[in-house]
Amino acid sequence: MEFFVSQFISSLSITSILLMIALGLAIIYGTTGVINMAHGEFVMIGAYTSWFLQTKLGIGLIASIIPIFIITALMGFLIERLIIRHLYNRLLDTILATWGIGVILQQFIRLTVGSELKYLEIPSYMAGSMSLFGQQVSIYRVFIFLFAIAIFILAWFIIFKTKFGMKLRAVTQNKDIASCFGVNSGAVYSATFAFGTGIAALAGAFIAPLKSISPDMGTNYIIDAFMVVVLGGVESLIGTAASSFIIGSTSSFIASFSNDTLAKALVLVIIILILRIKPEGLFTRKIRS
Amino acid sequence: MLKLENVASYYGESLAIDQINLEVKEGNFHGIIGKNGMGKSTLLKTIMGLMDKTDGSINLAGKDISKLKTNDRAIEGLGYVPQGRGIMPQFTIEENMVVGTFARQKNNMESVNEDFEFTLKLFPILKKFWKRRGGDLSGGQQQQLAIARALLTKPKILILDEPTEGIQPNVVEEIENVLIKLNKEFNLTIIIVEQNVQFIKKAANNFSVLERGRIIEGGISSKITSDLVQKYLTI
Amino acid sequence: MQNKENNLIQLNSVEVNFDGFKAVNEFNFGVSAGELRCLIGPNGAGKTTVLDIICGKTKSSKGNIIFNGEDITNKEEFIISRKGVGRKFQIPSVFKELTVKENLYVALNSSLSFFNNIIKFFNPLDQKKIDEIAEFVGLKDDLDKQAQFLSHGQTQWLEIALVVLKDPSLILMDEPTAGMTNYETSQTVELFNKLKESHTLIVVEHDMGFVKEISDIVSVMHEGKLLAEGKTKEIENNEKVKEAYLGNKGITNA
Amino acid sequence: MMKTNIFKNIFFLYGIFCFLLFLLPLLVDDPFYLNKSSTYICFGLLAVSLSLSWGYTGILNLGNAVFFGLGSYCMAMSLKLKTDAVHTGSGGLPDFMVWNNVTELPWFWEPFYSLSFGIFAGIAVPVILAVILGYFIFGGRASGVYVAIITLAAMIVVYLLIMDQQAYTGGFNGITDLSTLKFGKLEFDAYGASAYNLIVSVMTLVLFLTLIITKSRAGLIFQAIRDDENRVRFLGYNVGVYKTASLCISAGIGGVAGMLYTIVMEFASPTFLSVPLSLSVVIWCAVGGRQSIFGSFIGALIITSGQGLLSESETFLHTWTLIMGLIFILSVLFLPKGLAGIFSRKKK
Repeated sequence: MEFFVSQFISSLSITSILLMIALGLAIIYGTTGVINMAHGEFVMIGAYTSWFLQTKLGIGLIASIIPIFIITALMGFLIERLIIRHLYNRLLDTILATWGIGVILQQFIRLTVGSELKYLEIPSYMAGSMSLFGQQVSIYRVFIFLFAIAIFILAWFIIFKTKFGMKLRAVTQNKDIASCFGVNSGAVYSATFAFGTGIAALAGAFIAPLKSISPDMGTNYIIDAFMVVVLGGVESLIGTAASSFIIGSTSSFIASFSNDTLAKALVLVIIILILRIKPEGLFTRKIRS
Repeated sequence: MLKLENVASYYGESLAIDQINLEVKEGNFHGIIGKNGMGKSTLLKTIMGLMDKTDGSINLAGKDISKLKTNDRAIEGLGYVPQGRGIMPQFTIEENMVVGTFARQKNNMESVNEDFEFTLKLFPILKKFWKRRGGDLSGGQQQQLAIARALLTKPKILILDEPTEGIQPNVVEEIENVLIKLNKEFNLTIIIVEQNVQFIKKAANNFSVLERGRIIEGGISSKITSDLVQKYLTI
Repeated sequence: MQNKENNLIQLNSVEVNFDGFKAVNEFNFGVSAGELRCLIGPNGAGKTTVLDIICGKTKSSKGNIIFNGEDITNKEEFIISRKGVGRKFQIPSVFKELTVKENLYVALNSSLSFFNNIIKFFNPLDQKKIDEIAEFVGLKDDLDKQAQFLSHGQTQWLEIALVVLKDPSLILMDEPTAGMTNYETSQTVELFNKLKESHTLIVVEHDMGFVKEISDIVSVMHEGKLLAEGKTKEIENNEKVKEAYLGNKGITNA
Repeated sequence: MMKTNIFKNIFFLYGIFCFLLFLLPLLVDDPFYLNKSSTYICFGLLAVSLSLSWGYTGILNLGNAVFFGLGSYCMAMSLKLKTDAVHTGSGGLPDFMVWNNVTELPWFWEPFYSLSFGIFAGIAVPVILAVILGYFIFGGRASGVYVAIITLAAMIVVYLLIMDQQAYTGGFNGITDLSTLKFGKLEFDAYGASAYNLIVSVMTLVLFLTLIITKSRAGLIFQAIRDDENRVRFLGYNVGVYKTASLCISAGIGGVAGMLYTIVMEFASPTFLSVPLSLSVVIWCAVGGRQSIFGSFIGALIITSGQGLLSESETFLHTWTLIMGLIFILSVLFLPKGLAGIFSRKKK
């Protein structure tokens, strides 16, 4: 019994991190079809912004949530306006263009902040651990889990319960028809891209204390995020949450009897196999071609 | 109400329609007829601003809209019913109709509920399947939903692209009567592309015939005679 | 309807189901060798879907397709193509960045396997065949031009040339005259009448004038089913066809 | 490919280019610079391998560096087993195995005692991986996006396995302290002209072979598949086989480039099949012009030599990479044919 509880908790913790990282990507990919290879770099930007605000301006992690989101969202908005906008009819090229953006963001950080590792301590009031179902669990990881759920619900609420969300879903289904009914598809695309990058930055800010911060930390997040989105299918946020859980628990299960690296490798292999049979992901209905 | 002066438009580089001069006065019912592939839909897409490139001027209720983007043109007062109906498959009937309200102008927002009731009276079937997804509706139901949605933008002119195409005859009858009622009783200006020449002859005030991207014939609807049909439509 | 046995291509109660929507429904359709059959009907009647299931682009959910006495239902496209079925698409599909000559050479090349194509190069003897087919479709002086710079009509003919070069016994054409000028359409009529001598053709078309010029028998589709079939003349005055498709509901006597 | 005069002068152009590269050792005798130039040529070959699969056949293989890395590891394993006793600890075991208390040489290391097997494996292993990848991607007819994602994921799986199996692969710090390559009496000192000439001659051979492939009928069919895969399918070609074949040839070239790279760098490490390298290769091809083998080769030379020259100062290096990122984006947006596109022979 002991094993299952700790197993379940660790898989929830990995799931919440995966969900936070993948959510921004799923929203952008689901609505605009753009494959944002710079998504990892936006996670990195979030981490560095949080580090900057904390060490240079002494703003705490929680207090810096809004500024991190706004700064990165603005950056995402600019990049969409300048570059991505020209590529909506050449989606395969968005992979290349966004990867190029990733390179630029990395080098920009290396030139300004430098390449040596940075560390973000967990805020003191969350540093300890608490008992949960008889297991000692770090408070911070519980906080991340709750925060991930909060972001997910926020994103879900915006998309499914607001007028903007409805416009966004209308544009996703049929861009031309949506514009025939007064929806400025261009603005919706820009807002979606900014929203997605903002969430990626928040993920970065909250994951940073668990690991070190370096200019190229984004690279290993991009593949995880992609696997979650691709496996989950793009039609629904629920699909993204479900596939985060599947990948989260599988990798934590494999890791329990081997190690993280092998776990990651095996999970990737499983996903490649699944995609061979069901390319459109697990949670999408077969739609008329 | 709607005036086009030597309008031409292009798919990429290739010219699709050329030298189009057309006027639809307020309260008029104007039919566009012609064989398939002659540019009828292209003309409506040009008015909506969905073409790659367009020349000439398009004027709606005295305002030049040719420079505006599609979404701003819709807000100026264009109610569009596209070919193939363009229903949002994952949205329910209710959500599809709410999409129609996005283009309403600020000043007539209060009459939204009133318009909802009005359109649901016109098309009672929509009320019956209120929560059903657009993708699961039959052709006829989708068509009625598409018209209801366009009406909800409180348009200055209703633009319909082959609304009776591929729909069973009884529903066609209903749609035609609704359009005539909207035009005659509510003075709604309508421009419609239609294969069914009989309906145009009965309902429209005037018409234009499109051939290879140009208006080659037109006038009041009584001018539609069998030899005109023979010459341009069947061959 | 002729007896089914000696038809080159025979579809028996075929159905294509897209997630509930039946694009083609209980469809029986047969064309005998050497015939040019036109398939007409309103938009969304399922005409293109019929071509798609014959050439293997779309999978049919029910019924079977017999070609030359062999069951080709749901086989892979390249297998069906090798059995002698050529397909021309509604939106012309040619190799944009290759020259017209290179386009033709990809189609002319008879050996299909990779291993003997890796060691083979351009064979000057084939130049004659390329000039011949280029002449046949009026692209004689465009051989060195990249396909993307051809006019719309020329691109349609290039694609027709690609299909014909494979010398298939059955050619499926999807609205070949769409977007063509009057002159180009009349050229295409001439081209089709030449093709009729040695190939069986199924042509999906809207332009009734063009249908009259080239067709022996016409089949009319409506909402995935076969509505009527017969000589062009008969079809013109068939009441059901008029109502569903020609839409002038006896306007002639108004 | 059709016109005989162009045919001749493309070969002629390649011939001059290779000849010029041979002259370099005469002009430059600084061993460090010679070694560096060899590495740039290896990268050039790596770009050629991606140009063939992506530029010519339309397969956006984001994990192209995996073939390069596998080639380099095979060579490194052979050269490791050639090192004299001092390095290999008791009974000829590689040092990192001894530290990871491995008792006897694993079975898959055995054949690498023979250098010729090492070279054969350096090509065969990448090609076998390409066949497996081909079955997965082209069998299921995955779209362009999935091909890109799956090839990237496949490379990362191999990368992670190498990192994880430290006892057999040397893990994070790879396989180091290799003996110099010896063929009978010939010895190829990594910093001498001998290794450089070996690299350039192999490069010349591979470059001409690839050029011939692109001029063959199969080469033409590759380009047809890039332009309109469906049309090729309806002309009776088994597109899956052709795409897998293109990937296999590209894998072979990548493997050769990896082997040469290990000879020159004198070690093999997981960074040879990592995401940053794979990304750089995509940038070299995009900037150089992926649809031309020559363009991709030159793109790789310019960018890597630029990085090499500026590597002394941190800021120059990062600015250079930043500029390369910018040029990459501009070429994706406005210049899909890259530099080579500007003066390509095909006119309106």
